Amino acid sequence: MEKALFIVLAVIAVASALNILLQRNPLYSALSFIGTLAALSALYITLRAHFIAAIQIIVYAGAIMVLFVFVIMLLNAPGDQPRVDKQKGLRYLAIPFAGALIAEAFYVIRSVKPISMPALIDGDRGVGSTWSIGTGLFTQYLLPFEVTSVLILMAIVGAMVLAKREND
Amino acid sequence: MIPLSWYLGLSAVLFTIGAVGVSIKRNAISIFLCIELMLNAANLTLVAFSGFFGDLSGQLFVFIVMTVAAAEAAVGLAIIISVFRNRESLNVDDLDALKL
Amino acid sequence: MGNYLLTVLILLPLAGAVAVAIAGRGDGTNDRPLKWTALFFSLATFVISLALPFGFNPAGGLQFETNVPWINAFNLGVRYHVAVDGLSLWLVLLTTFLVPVALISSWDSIHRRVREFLIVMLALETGMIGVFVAMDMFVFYLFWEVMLIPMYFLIGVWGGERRIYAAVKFVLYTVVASLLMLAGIIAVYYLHGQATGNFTFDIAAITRDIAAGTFDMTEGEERWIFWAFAIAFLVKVPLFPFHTWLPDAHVEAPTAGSVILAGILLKMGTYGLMRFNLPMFPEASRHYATLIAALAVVGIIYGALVAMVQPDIKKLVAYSSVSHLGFVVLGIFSFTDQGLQGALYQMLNHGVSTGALFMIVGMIYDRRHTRLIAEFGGLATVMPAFSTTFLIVTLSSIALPLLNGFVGEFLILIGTFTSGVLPRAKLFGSLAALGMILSAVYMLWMYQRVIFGELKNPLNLSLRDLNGRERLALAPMIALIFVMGIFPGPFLSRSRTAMEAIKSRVDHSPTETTVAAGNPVARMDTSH
Amino acid sequence: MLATIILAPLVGAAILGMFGKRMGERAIGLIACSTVGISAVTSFIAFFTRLLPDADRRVHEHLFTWISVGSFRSDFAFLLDPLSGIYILFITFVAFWIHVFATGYMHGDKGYWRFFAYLNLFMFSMLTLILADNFLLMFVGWEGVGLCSYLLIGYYYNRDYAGDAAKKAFIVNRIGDFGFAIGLMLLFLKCGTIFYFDNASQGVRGAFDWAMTQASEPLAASMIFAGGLTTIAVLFFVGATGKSAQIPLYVWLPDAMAGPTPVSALIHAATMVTAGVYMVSRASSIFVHAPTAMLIVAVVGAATAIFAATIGLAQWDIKKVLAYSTISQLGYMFLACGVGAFGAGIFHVFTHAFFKALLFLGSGSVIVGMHHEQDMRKMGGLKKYMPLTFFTMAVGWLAISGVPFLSGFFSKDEILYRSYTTGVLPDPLPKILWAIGAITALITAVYMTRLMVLTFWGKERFAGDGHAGARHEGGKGRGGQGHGRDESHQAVTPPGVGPDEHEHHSGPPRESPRSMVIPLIVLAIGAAFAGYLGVPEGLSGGAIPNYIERFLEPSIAHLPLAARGAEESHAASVEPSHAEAPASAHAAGGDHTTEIVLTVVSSVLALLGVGLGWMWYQRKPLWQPPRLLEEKYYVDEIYDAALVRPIKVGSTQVLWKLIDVRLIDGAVNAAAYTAGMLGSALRYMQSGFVRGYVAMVVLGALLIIGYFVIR
Amino acid sequence: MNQIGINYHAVLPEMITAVVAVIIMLIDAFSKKLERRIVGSVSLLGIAGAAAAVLSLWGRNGETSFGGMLVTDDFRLIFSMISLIVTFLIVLISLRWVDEEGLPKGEYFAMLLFATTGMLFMASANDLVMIFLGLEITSISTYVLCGYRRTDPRSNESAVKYFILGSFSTAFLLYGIALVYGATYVPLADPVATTNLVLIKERIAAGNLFSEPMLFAGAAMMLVGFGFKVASAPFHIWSPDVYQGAPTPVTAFLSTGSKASAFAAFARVFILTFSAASVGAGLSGGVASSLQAVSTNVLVVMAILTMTIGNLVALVQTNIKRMLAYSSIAHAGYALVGFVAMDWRSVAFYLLSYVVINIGAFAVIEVIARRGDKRTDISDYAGIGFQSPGLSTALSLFMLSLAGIPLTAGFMAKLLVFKAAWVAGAEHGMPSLYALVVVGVVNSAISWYYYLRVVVAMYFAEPATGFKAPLLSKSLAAGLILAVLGTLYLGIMPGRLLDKLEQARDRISVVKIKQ
Repeated sequence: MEKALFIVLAVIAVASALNILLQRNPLYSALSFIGTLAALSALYITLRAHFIAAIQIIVYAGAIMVLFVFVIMLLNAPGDQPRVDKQKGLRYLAIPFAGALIAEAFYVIRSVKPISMPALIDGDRGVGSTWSIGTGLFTQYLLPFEVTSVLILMAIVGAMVLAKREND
Repeated sequence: MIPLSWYLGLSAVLFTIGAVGVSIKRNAISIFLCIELMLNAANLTLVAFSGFFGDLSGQLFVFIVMTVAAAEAAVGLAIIISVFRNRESLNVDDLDALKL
Repeated sequence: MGNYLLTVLILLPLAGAVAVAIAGRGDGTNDRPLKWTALFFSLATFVISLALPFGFNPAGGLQFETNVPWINAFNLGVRYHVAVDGLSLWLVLLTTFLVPVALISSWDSIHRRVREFLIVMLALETGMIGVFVAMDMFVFYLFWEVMLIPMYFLIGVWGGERRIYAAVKFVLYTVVASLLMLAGIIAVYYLHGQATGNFTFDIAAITRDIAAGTFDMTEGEERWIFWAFAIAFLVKVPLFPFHTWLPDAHVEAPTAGSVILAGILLKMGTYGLMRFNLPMFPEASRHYATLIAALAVVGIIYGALVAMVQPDIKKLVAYSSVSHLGFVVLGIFSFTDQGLQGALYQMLNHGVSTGALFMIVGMIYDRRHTRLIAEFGGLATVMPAFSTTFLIVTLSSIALPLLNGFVGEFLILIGTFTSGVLPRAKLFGSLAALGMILSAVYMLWMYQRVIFGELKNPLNLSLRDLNGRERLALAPMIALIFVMGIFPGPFLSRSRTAMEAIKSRVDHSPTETTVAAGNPVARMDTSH
Repeated sequence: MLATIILAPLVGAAILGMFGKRMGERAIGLIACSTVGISAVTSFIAFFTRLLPDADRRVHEHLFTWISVGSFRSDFAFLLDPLSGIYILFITFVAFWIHVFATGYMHGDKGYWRFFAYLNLFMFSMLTLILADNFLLMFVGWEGVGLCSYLLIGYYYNRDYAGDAAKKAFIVNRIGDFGFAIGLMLLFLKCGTIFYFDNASQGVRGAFDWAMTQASEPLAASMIFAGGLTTIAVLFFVGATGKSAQIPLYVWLPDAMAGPTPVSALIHAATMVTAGVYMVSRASSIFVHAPTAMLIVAVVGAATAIFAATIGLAQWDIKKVLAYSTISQLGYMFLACGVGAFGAGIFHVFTHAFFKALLFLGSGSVIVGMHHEQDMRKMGGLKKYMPLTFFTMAVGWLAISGVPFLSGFFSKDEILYRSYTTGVLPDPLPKILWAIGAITALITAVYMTRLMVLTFWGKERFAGDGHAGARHEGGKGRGGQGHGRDESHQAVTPPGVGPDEHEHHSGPPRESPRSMVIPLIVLAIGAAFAGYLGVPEGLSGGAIPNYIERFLEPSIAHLPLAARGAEESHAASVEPSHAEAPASAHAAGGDHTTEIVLTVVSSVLALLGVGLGWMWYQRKPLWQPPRLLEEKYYVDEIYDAALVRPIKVGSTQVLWKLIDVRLIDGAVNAAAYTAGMLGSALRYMQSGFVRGYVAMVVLGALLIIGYFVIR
Repeated sequence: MNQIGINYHAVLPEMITAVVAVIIMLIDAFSKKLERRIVGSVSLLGIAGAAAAVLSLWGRNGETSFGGMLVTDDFRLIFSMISLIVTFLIVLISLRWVDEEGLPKGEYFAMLLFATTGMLFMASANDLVMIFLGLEITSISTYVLCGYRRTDPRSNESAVKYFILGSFSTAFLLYGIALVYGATYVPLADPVATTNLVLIKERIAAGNLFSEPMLFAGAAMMLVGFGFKVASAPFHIWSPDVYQGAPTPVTAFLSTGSKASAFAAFARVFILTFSAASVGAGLSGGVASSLQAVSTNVLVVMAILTMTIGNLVALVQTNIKRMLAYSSIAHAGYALVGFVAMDWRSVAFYLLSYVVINIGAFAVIEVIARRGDKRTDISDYAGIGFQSPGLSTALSLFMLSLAGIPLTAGFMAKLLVFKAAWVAGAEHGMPSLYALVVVGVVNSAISWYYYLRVVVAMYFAEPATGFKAPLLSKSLAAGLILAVLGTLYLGIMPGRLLDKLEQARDRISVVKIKQ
């Protein structure tokens, strides 16, 4: 049952991921990517990462992807131009590369010992819960958490500088 | 019970798709999407480990990664915008003035 | 700590360079004050350096020594260790002597960028003195490389048509080789440190430990490192077949550059062989002596034959250097007193004679802006003093007795011929002696075509003879040519112990016995 | 005292070299002659006050140690012994008179000071060569005279042929010096010293004293390369062939006539060219232990003698005839050395110095009188114009021809006799050598007569052509001679440099000034009577002692007894070699008959030669000699084709253009080029396309991950 | 709260730079005209303050704070100082430039300081998350800086390429981190899995891992990520294009600061964590040494490729910025030589020397290039040697120093890394390290050619037309003089610095001391 759910979600995730590649219009790619994000979010729930699952939807699918879509609309850019691909060879190279990468990954994964998820001990305070995340962020991860503020501030400034018009 | 390796496998597949996408897509935004996909693949791995090990730090890491992704998105899109202003094109193959 | 004389010698030209650099700008037309400043500093250096031979104790050993730690970290053990011994004494003097002479000789021939020219010359002098007095491999390498740069500029900025090609070729050739030496230096440093626990670049210390047997490289190590050093030096010498940078560099370099290049830079190769290869790698030196001696002999004959057919005087002299330096290398690898002393002496001689030759070539180049032999002929008619000087220098170059070249060349030949360590010594000695004939052939033929004959080229009719400045530049060279030819004693006696030390390092071999059996010389030795 | 002999001319040379340019001819002449005069006088004083009273007959004088490295040592030290004593006597004497002659001959020359500076320098070098007490110092003089010879041959530097000749002389000499130098080194290797004799006061050992302790080496070709005494001797002889113009290195001497005539007289006849003989005699203690070398010396000497004599028959240039005659006479001297008669060789050197200097100076006088014409075809009948020159030259002519009771007769006769009777060489050889020597004597008489006849007798061939015509004749002669270099000797001196171009342009020949004639007379007296110092003892029946040979005795080595014993089996019938000791020859009076017979034969030959020459050339003065002889057996051409050209072409095309430029530089440049090509190739990785870069990163990542995972 | 070790002192340098960046933005926001003039001084002061803070931390070996996120050891402080030196010099050389180009000034310096903050974190990180964060802060701010001249298509292109490839490689790094995290799982341990480097080190050393191949795969992917950041072959591919297109001071910053800090993180992970050598022999398990062996092998190949490709391609460049980009690749290769020898001290010295020299070189290039990076071809340098002697002498010095002429920093640096590799090769019996030294030496020889080309152009070639000696601003002159002095100081009198470096301890030595 769980496995079936996993398979469904995985198929959705992979399919929409592949769709990103297949779509010429970036807008569709972006929408397709939201599908992947959603599927992943659901998978996170199966991993008891409720908080992450939530912000995956809210922040990622919501905020970030909206930004993407917004930019795409703003630029109103044509998709992958119909012109000849200057690097057509890469397409054919991509398949063996992908194959090799996956082969290597599975070689590694094969070695993973089967373990099961630990039993739920403290209910809604368990790993993955908002409480746990909050605690973690303000103890162990205090510094990274604070540093992200620097990161974001910097990103804002950077984006502003780059994107503002010349006459500003 | 879903084995850990399934999650890892899915993650690897997504990562691969992302990597392939980066090298075959021509639209800068699509390429960027593929990169986001790769980050998500990594996130999946982290969350999977975190969940199976019962260790929080993986998820905290994912939290940080999402912030980074957001920041990256902001800057990346800004760069793309500024390029588009100059070139009216998002095709990265047009960006070949600097080479050899 | 001791004596700062050598440090002063090293720094004085540099100070001169700085003085020239910051001296008043003027209107750019009058650069005489600059020249005088540079000349003053180089002469001061020379005068101070005169204290060396007079204060030198012929008993040998390192003298005028300064030895202070420089970089200690990481077991580097670099020390600022400078000193002179019998090997470097005269080479330092040659350097301090040739630089002012070269400056005088190019007093009026440099028209562009005079200030920079003077700076470069003085910087070069610092580098050259440094190479000869360094007693720490690190310091040695430092000066060795740094010296390249002024020379590079000298060729590149003030050189002839193909100066860029020549300058780059010169630097690359040398750099490739000297990087090999760097690898060798590191290897010696490391192996020595491993064996003795004393991580140091000190040449004297390492040589002493090798001699004492406390630092014993394996045969393979010794041979590899030997070549790392040897190639660097042989390129610099230059020994056949590493010589092809030399003709280009010489032809393109301005007169002063050629004088310094031939006079001093080439000596650094042979100096290095005597300073490093023989004392540090005696077994490898013996093992490869045949090969190197063979190359030296090939170089002697080859250089002479190629010199013979050169249409350009400077190129001819350049190839003659290949031949002459072949003698030096041969002498070094004869491992005899005579060979080593002769090699050292020949280094000095070549510095004087070839330096003078290049000055002479420069003088006619200044007048005619060509160096092609075919352009000349009959100069004796219009330039008698020039011709006489030229003749003396030519004869010195072909080793006429009573002129300096002979003493060195003959000692080398006899040292080679009688060497008991070098295999097939007699063959090498005899073949090298062919160089004696050939040098006469190419030098005299050139001299004849330039000086003798009818004055056919109308452009040569109005050539003026040497002026006072040129005479002033040449006079000390000519004087030295005679003094060194007739009274080699003071020179040789100061280098004796150093050479004997080198010889004993190599000679000290379990397999080889003495020189020719039944040699009664040994007994005679005690008599004087 | 010995130093004074040597240094006086050096001082003269230095003064003239530095200040001569601003001095007048008289002052120059005075300095030049006086310094040589001082040498001459000092030589005589030294000879009589130091040498003769000395019991050992060896006077050492040490100036300073020149080179001392390890066991090698060479000093500026001099040795006066009978051999060097005789040499300095006649050298300074002859040289003095030649100097005097030259003051007249060179009159008006722009380079007057230069000429005498060189000449004085030559004297310095020559005396150093002779008086040195070790081989290296001898080598110093040896090279020094070579240098001066170079300078003086090339004295007329603006004539191409002079430069060529000078260079040729120096280089050919260097080839000989090469042998000398190696011999010297080998000697040092063998015995550890290059001093001649033991000298306790200086703490040096002598090579000759060492050599006398060595066993004589067998007579075998293999000994030449054995590295022993034979090898040393042969190498020394190579040096001697260079300096003394023997086969195969004689080629420079005829060309050397490009120098002023006094030079030819002094250097290329009387003194320098005999240095080889001096050296071989000096090293006699080595040679006597090396019979193979002796054989080579004798054969080469004899061959040179006849070879050069035949060429001398066919030359038109008066100085060339004398040059070949010099070569031929030098051959005699080596023949003497080769048969062990070193004393006879030296004696011939001695007499030859007089008569050949005389002949050269005479020819110089003729040349000046003929306004620098050297072609005998344009002379003739000069005796009435230049009587003194004619008479003095006639003495020289008869002396060299071996006409009895003149100096040449005695010395030549002695050599022929010694060759015939030598015990050094295996049997048929002495007779053959004698025969060659005798025939050479005949030819000598013929060509010398030819010279005299063409010059002094017969029709005046110069009158018709006039002086200007001579040049055109030169052009014609060039065609005949093939090379033209020799013929161009006839060309008058180019403007500005010739000795006397402003003085006499034309006019009849006339007698030379006093400064030139007096030396002729002095030398003529010498040429006539010098022989009486060494009258062969057999000839006078022992009545007149052979002063020279007796006197030389301490300087000359003889075959060690053991070796001689071996030799005797070869020459059983022959009298024991004279080389053994003059005393033995003295005692064996019975054999004087052989000597007398031989003397008669050679006298007859000499007279026959003179007669033949007289009759033939009186009748046909311009008889065209065989082409082969006139072209000197094409030796120059052969050398050129076999050696000079291949070396030049090989050096240019193979060594320089191929090996240097193509191979070595090619390799260097190829390395640089390869690096550049690699760079150019690698830069195409940098296509400029991001996606390409991505693919590259992926590929790298794949490989690295693969390696990490699979290991 | 003290359990997690909140220690403001330990994070003071990073705080100062970040706060100063904010202050600059505030100044910029509130007073456009007057205040802009002090932006530069404020930045310099801030950097100086940060440096003082770094120095005040000296001697606290191995102290960790913020729950093990930060570590204060000499390793950190040394690399922090390098980063601060870089930023200081870059500020100096870009003060005038920003004005001339008419670019937003406040934001520029703010971005620089943010980047510096990131660099400082990379040096001080003791946890993979901090490394990741620091790296991202630096990267993202440099993406912005590359594209800073918005109207210039080259700048755009540079930014896009850097951004795409940089994020791409970040993904690899992140995935690698994830795998390493997974591999460190030890049931019932505390914590069960970790991203803390000390713990990772201990678990690897103990050989107690969840999955060994996973660790290796993770390490490999991290190697890709770091390899990209330090621009080593085959991941160097982005750098020529990016360096050429970016504004010159930014290129200087990228090729020095961002590279040096990437090396710091790289070394922290691969030398101090994923290795067995510097831990006592008793500790080293099979996993640790085999991981080290594997990464060493790969690094040897990478170093060889990096040096060779960098130098060979630099040979044929005509644009000086691009040439220096390839040279920068090559220098990363040399630094990797020391890296392979597991000697971070020599790497640190190498980087210090390199940054000083390279910033100096770029300062000259910036001045010569003029507005809009117009004159960046080597042919533009023809004959300027005697028209602009100061600049040309300085540039020659830098070129020669990059080539490795003794008495300059470049030589000492090369000597140290080569020596380190040689010694390591001898001690561990690894011939591949000898080979590395040989290749390095050969490459140095090759490099002479293209460095000298600049000198040739400046002094030997006929002057190009239209060159006017540029006026130097005081700040740039100061930066240039500092660079020259630094180059000479490090070359002539490196003794004291090397002494300090030799005594410098890293966390591993602290760990060893503990045990």
